[in-house]
Amino acid sequence: MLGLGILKGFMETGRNFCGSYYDPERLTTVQYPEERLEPQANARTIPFLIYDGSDPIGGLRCTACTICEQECPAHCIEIVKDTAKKPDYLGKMQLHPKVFDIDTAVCMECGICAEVCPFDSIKMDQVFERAGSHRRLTLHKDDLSKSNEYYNKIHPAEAAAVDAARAEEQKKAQARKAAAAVPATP
Amino acid sequence: MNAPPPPLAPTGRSQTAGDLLEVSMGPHHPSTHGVFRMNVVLDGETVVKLTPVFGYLHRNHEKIAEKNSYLGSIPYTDRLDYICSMTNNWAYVLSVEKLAGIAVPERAEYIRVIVGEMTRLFNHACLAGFLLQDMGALGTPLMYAFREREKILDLFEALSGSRMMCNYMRFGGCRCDLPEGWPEKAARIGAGFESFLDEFEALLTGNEILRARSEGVGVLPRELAVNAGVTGPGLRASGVNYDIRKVDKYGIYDRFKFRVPLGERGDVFDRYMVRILEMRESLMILNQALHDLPDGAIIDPKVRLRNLRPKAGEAYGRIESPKGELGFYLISDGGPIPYRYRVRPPSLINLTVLEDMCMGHTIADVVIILGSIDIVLGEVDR
Amino acid sequence: MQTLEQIKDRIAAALPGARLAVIANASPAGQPSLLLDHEHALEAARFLRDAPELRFDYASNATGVDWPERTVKERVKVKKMIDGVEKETEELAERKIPGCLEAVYHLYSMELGHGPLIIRLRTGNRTDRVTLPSLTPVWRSCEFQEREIFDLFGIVFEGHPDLRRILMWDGFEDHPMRKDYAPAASGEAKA
Amino acid sequence: MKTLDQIFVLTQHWLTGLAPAALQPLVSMLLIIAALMAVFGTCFALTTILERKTLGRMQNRYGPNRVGPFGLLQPAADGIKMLTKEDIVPEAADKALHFLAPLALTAPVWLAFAVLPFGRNMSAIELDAGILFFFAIGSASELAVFMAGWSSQNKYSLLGAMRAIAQMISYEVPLVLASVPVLMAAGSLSLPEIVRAQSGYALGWIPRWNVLTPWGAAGFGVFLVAAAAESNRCPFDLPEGESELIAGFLTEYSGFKYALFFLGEYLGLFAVTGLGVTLFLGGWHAPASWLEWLPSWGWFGAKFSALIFLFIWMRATLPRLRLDQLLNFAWKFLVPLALIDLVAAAAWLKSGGWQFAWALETRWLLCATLLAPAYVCLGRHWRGGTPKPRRYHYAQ
Repeated sequence: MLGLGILKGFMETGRNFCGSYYDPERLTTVQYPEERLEPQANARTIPFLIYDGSDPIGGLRCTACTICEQECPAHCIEIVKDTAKKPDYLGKMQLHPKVFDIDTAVCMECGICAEVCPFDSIKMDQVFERAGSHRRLTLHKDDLSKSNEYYNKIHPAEAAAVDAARAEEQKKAQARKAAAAVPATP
Repeated sequence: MNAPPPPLAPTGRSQTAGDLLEVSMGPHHPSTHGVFRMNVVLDGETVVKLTPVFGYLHRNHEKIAEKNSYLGSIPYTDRLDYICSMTNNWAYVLSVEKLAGIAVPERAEYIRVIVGEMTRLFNHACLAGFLLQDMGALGTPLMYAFREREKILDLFEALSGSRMMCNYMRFGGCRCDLPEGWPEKAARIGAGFESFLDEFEALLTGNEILRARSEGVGVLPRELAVNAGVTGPGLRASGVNYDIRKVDKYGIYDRFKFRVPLGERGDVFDRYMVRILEMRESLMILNQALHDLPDGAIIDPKVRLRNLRPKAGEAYGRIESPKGELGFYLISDGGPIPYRYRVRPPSLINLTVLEDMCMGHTIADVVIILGSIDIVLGEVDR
Repeated sequence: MQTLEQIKDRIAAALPGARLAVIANASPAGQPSLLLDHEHALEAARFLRDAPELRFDYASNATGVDWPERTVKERVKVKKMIDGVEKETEELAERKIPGCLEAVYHLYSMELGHGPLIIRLRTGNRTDRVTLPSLTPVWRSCEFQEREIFDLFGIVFEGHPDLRRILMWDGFEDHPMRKDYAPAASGEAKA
Repeated sequence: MKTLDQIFVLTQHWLTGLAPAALQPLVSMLLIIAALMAVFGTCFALTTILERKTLGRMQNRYGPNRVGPFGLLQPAADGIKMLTKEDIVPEAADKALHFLAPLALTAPVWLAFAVLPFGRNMSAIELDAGILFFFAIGSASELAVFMAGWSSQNKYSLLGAMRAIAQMISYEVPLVLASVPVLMAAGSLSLPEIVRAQSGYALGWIPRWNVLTPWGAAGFGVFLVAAAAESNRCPFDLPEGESELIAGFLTEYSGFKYALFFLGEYLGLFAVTGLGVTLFLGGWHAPASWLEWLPSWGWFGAKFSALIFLFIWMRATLPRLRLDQLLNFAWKFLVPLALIDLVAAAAWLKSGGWQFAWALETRWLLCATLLAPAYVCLGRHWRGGTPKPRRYHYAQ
């Protein structure tokens, strides 16, 4: 009870005070708008939809299968299927979403939609500065649609794996088609 | 709809009965660690009665989970004890694994231990920081604890994509493998944590004011602690040797060498000290786990994450979360959503003894006793 | 730790007249439970806590389960006299299971380090016979948890020192964790 | 150098000389008041920002650095914010008292600066019993704090006020007792006289500051602790008790009234720090003869800033005591220690005439044998015995 412990404490805070002038370990603030942390490859915020090619709506990979809608723990996805079918990258006829809404006020950015999507269509974005002058929190199809290049930019490793797998499948599908086409033209 | 508001309760002196003063601490009080309220009856500054009031953060987590698939509940468990999402995930997936009989690959078990112990590290460090914050030290130690916590949270972000709401574990393993260089970084941060702990203790443990404030305050007798179901460091500070990592040996905890620190008196200082010592043991486990980390699959490929339909039956799984025994009780009726989903919240049950611990102490002690119990309102109110 | 059957026999020996039943659990977890009757529940709990080889001194988890009335179709083995010979045949029978509320307690022993022992108590029905004996006098840890069961499921615990709502507010009327709870019809609009 | 040292005094004389002769005493006084208010008002603004920055640095962060260069305009921003905030008065409050409390705190605090010597020939009035005046004025803040707590009709405010009264009354005793040896040594109650008594150098190089004598060091320690308690600084900020009592007696104050309390507390701190510098640190005297070319008010400012820094450092490091411990600490540790210090000072002064070879060392030893065992004994026992060291065992 003689104040030695208190003195030790003073030494400790004093060390941190002095250290803050030369040791970056002791001054850890990142002054946000000017300084930024490197984004982590895995970081996730709200989901987005991937399109291939140049048409943000027509090129959407989404086939409106509604798996993400069912699995979303917060039930923030709403999908209305289009009636018309379009061929996908494998040439199969697939449905497309007429409406694809995500209520970002409800979305908790858990990433389960991206995890369960069998078409690699919905992925997690990395934008976090979403403040704006409007009150619109429900994002529609055209807000959500982003290119595959963008996906490659934010999640390089993951996107490369996805692209490779898709190319592989496409090759297989073409081979199948070719194989199917051969007996058809005797 | 527009009923007239109830007449204003008389405030201040007029409400005192005799010599007693009834004070409502919370829900908007700086040191109730969230929206928690205590109705305290004071004689001078001495507590003669204390009634905790819960439910300000109640969202019926259990009902939500009973309407969601087994997979869909994992992100919700993150939000129970929002400081330690990894251990919440773990307790839940452990219960589902028990319920459905799912095996976990070895590598995933090791990763679970690593992230679980890291969670314990920063939880205890932050708690010790909060303890001094509650004593009025302007949060200096808290800032140091947060500094170290940030480093671990960065690791968690690199691993799972999110700092606090990790949503990382899955029944049958973990969601994704460790990124390149992660174990090395983790080892480095573990080593740094060791020296941080030394500094932290230099600032706190010997401090005469801290000792004067915490010794003999909020004593929790051993028998009461057991009977009231107190778990975690609070229980061990009272001298009861009960650590679920040792008792249940869940996961692969039987492979690690670590000790369970026990207190003698069960006062606030013991609860603080047991946590500090536990952090050192956690570092030992962390080093062993990082050293032995095997290669292999991260998740059982056979497991169905979507549409899991366990056989009808029930299971109770529990782990030693940083707060105490975190358990999940699941009943399946064979369908894709749990029939009954129950969280055994250590924070809530540890609060059972709050009144007993606070009796006869002053209002200033109530704050640090509450702090030393370590509650997170996301878990208390669910 | 002794098996559940052994524990059951010991309780039966200590408390003559207690009606006990082992409820099997088909899940791989293999945690069967023991159903106690109302009259002997408190005594049995005390016995479980104090018996030297059992010493279940720690009630970890206490929770409620709602079982609404339901009908199940199951194959029942029926003994029938067919042509004068007793034969066992299987028949598809529809059985009505009356609804009840259930309180489930998970017990462990801190002293001996074993567990869990799961005990259950069932109410008569879901409407008017919803009283169960409180186990809080035996294990303090049940205090808040039984309050929570009362709040969310509507089981009234007799002998509980302070049975009030805990998570919902005092003017609230329904019990939200029941399976037939409908939010619109609850007291939420009124309060 | 002389001019620089006396620049404020000369300016004041010159300005006074411009006024008609009949008004000169009044103008002279007004000038001093204006100067004091300007200097310590600025000092208040600067301290708030520097305190926050220092605390930030001690906690591994920057502190405010957005408004103006290095965040130095932060106090202006804070002031504007405070002024434009809604002034909330609780319905149940005693409105008149609630309004008067911040004034009753701030007004008398300014008076305390009247007697402090900030430099050579630089004290507003040279009262013969200056230190008595200072303590009399200083105790007025209790009244204001209690007015605030009582009139707010809030339980937290009331508890805060109760704490404030108990604490401030208790700590005034060691504060005064710790100053008594200085008065004995100087033989005067006048503050400029006390400073003059600390001039010169022992052995040619050790300044004759009171803090550099055994009784002075002990007295300074007691004085610092009591001063922190008097000005409600951490670790004695129980009346506010942020983590316990929300904001104590300030709970129901907002806007400019809150700012006034803030100002009053800081001014109280400045005043008592200035007194500490005057009594123990040699006032405006330089620490060495070859540093005497620096102006005297500069030295006062430097010592003053160092003490303020110490208070900030304390705030970053120490948790606060509980009320009963706080009072025990005052009555069972500080007061006895201050009394023993009185004896030590008496012995020191009485033995001042010793002429033999090891006289100085013997005097030191004499005082140390009085003070050190007392410190150890009191330190061990003010809580009713030392707690046993704790052992933690491990289960495998």
